[in-house]
Amino acid sequence: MKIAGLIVVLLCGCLLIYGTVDFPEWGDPASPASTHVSPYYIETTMEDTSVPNIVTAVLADYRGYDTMFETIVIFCAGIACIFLLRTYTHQAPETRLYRHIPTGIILRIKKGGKLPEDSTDFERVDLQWVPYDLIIKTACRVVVPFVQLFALYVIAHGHHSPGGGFQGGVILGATLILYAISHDLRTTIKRMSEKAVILLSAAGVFIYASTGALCLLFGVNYLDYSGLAAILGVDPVSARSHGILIVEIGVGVAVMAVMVSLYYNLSSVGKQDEGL
Amino acid sequence: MIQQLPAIIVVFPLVMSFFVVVTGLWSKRICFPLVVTAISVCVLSAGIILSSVINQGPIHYWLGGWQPPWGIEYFVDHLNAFMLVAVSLLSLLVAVHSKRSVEQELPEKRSQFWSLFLLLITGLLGITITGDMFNLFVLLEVASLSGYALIAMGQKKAVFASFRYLVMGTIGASWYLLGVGYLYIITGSLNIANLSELLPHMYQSKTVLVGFAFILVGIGIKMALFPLHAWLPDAYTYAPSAVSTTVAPLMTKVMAYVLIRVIFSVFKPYFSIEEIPATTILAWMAAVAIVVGSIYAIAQTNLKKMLSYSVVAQIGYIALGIGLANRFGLTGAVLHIFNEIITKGCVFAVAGAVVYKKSACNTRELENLYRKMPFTMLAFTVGAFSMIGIPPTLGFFSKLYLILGSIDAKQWVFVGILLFSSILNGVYFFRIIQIASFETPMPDYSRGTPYEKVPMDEAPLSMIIPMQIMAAGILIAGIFSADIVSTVIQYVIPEGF
Amino acid sequence: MVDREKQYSHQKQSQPESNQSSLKIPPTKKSRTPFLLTFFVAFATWIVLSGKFDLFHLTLGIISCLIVASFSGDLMLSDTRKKGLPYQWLLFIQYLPWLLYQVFLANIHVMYLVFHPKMMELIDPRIIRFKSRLNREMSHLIFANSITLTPGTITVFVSIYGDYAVHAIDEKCGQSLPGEMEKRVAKILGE
Amino acid sequence: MTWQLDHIILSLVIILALGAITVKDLLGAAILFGAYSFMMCLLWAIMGAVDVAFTEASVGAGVSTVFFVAAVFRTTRRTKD
Amino acid sequence: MNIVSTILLICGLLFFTGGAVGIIRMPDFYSRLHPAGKLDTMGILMTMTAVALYNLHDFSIGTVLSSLKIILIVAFLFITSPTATHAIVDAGVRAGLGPWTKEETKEENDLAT
Amino acid sequence: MDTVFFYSSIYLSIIMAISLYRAVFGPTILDRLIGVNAIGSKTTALLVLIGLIYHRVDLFIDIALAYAMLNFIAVLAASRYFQKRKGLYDETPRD
Amino acid sequence: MNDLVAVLISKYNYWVYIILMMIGFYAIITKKNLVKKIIGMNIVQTAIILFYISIGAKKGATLPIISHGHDAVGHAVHASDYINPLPHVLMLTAIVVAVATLGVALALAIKIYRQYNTLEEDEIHTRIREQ
Repeated sequence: MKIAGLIVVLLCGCLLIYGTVDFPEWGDPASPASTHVSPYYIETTMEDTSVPNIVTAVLADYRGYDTMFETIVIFCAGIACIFLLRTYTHQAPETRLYRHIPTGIILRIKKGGKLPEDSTDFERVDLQWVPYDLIIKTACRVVVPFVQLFALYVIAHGHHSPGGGFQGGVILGATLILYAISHDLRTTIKRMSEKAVILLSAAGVFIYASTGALCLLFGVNYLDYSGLAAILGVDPVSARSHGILIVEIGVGVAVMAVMVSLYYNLSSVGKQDEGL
Repeated sequence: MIQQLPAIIVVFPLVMSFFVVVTGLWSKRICFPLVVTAISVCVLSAGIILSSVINQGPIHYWLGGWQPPWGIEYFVDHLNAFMLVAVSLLSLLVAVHSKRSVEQELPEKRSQFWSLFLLLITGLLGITITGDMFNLFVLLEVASLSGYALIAMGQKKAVFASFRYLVMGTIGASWYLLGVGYLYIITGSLNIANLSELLPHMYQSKTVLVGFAFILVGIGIKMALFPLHAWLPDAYTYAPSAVSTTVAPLMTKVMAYVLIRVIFSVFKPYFSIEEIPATTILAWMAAVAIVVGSIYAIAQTNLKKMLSYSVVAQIGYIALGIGLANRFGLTGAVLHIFNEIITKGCVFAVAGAVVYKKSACNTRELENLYRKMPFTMLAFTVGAFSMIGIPPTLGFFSKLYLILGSIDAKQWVFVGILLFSSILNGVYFFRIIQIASFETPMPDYSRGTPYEKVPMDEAPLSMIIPMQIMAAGILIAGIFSADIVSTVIQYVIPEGF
Repeated sequence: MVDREKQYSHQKQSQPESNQSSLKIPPTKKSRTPFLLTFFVAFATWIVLSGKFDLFHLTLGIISCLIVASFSGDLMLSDTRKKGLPYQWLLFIQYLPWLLYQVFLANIHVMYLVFHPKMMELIDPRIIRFKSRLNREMSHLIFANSITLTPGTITVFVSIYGDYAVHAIDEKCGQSLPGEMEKRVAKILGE
Repeated sequence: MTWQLDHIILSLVIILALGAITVKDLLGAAILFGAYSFMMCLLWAIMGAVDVAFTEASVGAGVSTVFFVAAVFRTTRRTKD
Repeated sequence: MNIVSTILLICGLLFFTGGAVGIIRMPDFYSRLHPAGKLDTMGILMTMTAVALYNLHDFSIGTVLSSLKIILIVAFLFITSPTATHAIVDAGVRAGLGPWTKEETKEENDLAT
Repeated sequence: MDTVFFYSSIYLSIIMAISLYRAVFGPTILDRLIGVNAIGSKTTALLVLIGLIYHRVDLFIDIALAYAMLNFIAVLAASRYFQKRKGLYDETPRD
Repeated sequence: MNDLVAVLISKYNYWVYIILMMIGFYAIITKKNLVKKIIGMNIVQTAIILFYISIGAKKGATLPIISHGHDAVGHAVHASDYINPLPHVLMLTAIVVAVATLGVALALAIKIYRQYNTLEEDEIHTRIREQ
């Protein structure tokens, strides 16, 4: 098996090397890839969209349709993960650990025992429970707001510096993951419930798709943000720039929600009670 | 508004899929009507697009208002438009058909199911309509990802089958992407129309050759062409019946459509016929696929598994038609794509109905089925006839064109294989029909009354009607196949054939 | 080695007054101070990050800061007492140069160890335990991280009652703990 | 001008890829895969693809490693190859 | 200014070297963390200061802000790096990894001889 | 000055290869984790240096900052595994 | 000989991407462990991304972010000054697709582990046969 695999792989590699022979030189400014389509983007971005970051402009405007489906792919993964893993059937509660908050005593409640579910004196803790780690928790609490602010900054400044909706969304999702890692999954779910996550992921993608659809109402093609000029009250070029920003916000929201939902489901196998 | 239809046909089900998820949080009952509305809009707009293409010629739609080599273009010609109608119509029928079986198999996750279903349809419609190589990749991933998830929720073995599908599918998509990269490095363009203008100057280049090979292999994996079909049978067999009814007719056929696009639109036909013997290799692989698929299908005892192997064989037919690379062959291939979509939809829908009633579809469960579920089996009989190629059905005509094409190409082996495979098809479909028509297979003498009357136990109406429509569609399309060829398919044939 | 049983037993001891600060009970009355403080700190950070002072970007900044403050305003400053906050920051900034100096010393020491050819003979890893009198989360954080940054020591374990276990790379490093650093940290947060 | 740096990082990438698939422990493989994506991020920064580098930094470091660890946590670390 | 930042940069690289060599040379997990956790933080502090100083040579509000951002990275690392080190140590303790001490090696040597 | 930055970044990448030794061959997983952590902190510095080589340091700072933040998360997640599964070599059976 | 070295150096990126592709592909084919397969899959995807980014590289050009920003609409922008942005855009999409695939693949792997209590392919096959 291994040798057969190696042979297949080597054959594939030889084919690839064979194809490499006619490649243009690495970094050649006169190669077809650099001379056919891309000069148009580089030279007209400022006039068309007034966005200095060419990648953002191409991503969200010239090829905005790709990006919409990229967001859909992420959304699809989120839904797929919920579809595959989430368990809704409530089994009889297994063994659970509770901490009595005023005294710090840990109670182990076996199957069938009475659960102090609604009491404020008790706090549920994970079965594979880690004692209160002061340093990590406090450090994460200090760090999380800054990282969130940074993520929002990345989303908002996608026009001028690297970054944009996707990167910011991932970082924003990562802060919630960080919170979940440093505290535990239930605390995070209290802060951001599962319903909210699903709603946000759909809302983010909806912002993108409906921004495009709004353009249809003004008689221009789908995703042609210059049609939004009438609503936004600016000239078509700035309308494109603002359209890109709106779309990036949609991407950010969707990606954040999906990343969080993926983490919720992967780390708890769909039970969403205790995680990593 | 009519100019905007190419965008609406893809975006409307997309937006609906978000609504389905969100409404599913509160009420699962609204999901299904939303789905039907979404797909109905698709059918409607696909119909309008088809008529306008037939009357006014191909449509170019620039997304974002950017001109093609820079922006993304939707390009709708006769082939696309007809594919759009077929895909959306079939998905509407399947959606109605699978309402009950979804309620039975996945009661709690209906909203996610329908959302993923809509995303799958969106992906397939998008693949069909797009005119951009990279956009095709992204849409392909949308369709595939939702497909993986949907397949995995079937029986116990489905998860592992779906995992294998995922791994192979990702390799296929990656190779497609790699091939597109090879074309991009040498031309600098991603638009199909633009590529077909730029490429002819570079047919000698090794890069183009390797890129072409990788695109072919990538699509081959996705469409389960013979040596690369390993993922298909398990995945389609163990999937939930609603999913196999959707994925089996549509997924591989849409990829076959992409294959036609790549070979005849992106590249000029003489490249794949004369510069490299791609079509010849394809034809021979297809011939092997037909024989092997049919033989495997005979050996199966599970109806769905048999049909899955039949998919492998039928993909062989389509690939053979493409590989013959002449007028009749290509006509046969396109006609067979339509035939496959509608017939496989019909046959898998029957399997779904049987699973709904009997919760399995092994050979034992099929006994006495003509008595128990007469309407269902009527549809199955029509579908089986079309698979075998018995005259008034569409399958007969598509095979006829394929045979004519083989004769035209003077490939007598292929003629033999086509005829032989029809016999093989006959063997396995007639075996099912025979089993299903047994009066009482194992007379139960212990009870004293050997010929007990079998009660009728038909599937619900929401399943029967779509199946009957599909069966009728097979016959009608068969009768009017000459019209289909003259209004649609003759424009598909590239120049020089 | 940290004795795991001991950790658990610490949890079980009941010390209500320090529990109030460290074990989170849902706060009964909502104070607006954390929200405002987070907002202003976030806005200052935004200014540094953004570097754009036109109205559009500043509006975006205010919206972002509002989102952050409303979403996680209770995280960063849950433990800070209202009085004398600017003064604390001043003290913290005063603390930094000393810390940097200590960190520098630590690094020179570790560098010396690393590049010494007879390193194996010089180092003598051990775990040191002591009890600190700090009792607030933030001061524990600062103290523990300072320990980790300074001469040859790494905080292995801190309990909420101030029991420290520290891994020291040689004998000399561990001797100075808790020592001066604790006093300075205590001074910052006014303990 | 930066090709030397490019080559060094490329070589490190290959080592890490080999490491990630040969390690006989899934958690180790996940961690090494994280390091692999760090290197990829660096590589793209060197080639001037800032946005891609940013994406890879956020995805590779922040999310995909965590997903791998979560998946390994919920399954097993054992592997035969 | 250039000279100062070059010197700082070289110092930083020296610290990085120390960290890397220390990771290789140290005998056990806990002692490896000393160079990894400390020297790298110091190295980053040095290099970032060098870059921030160098960045200031054409003085404008933009460069000042980007230098401040660089300082922000350092500040951030001063919170996270010790925390990460602590997390790793804690993981080691909970995983049951005993620290290497001199006594053990001595005993082993005694046994060997 | 450019050459200084260029050679220091090359030097840094070579140092990175040394830490890589620990990451690839480390006897235990925690050693690998240390190696990866060390690589991460060097990467942060290297990113800024590359920014200087391109004369666009303001763009690269964002990446470095994001990097510093997210590397922390990855290390925390990996060490969290050991805090919950208390076995370094063999693991306790699932709940 | 010098030519060979020149080719080796000038197309180093392409060689490395081929090697990475082969490594990933090898892992997918021969490794029995599902998570290893997923890692191999990801390596293949990153290899392709490396290939695309190498296409976009341009000697003597700077980052695809126009440096003088808003105040220079009259300022002519020359295409040769900036790196080709299109491959970057495409690859952003490809990275996102890779993450999405990773999420679904890991979910499937977890589900498989729940069912068969193993992640090794051959053991799963024997368990399937036993059922």
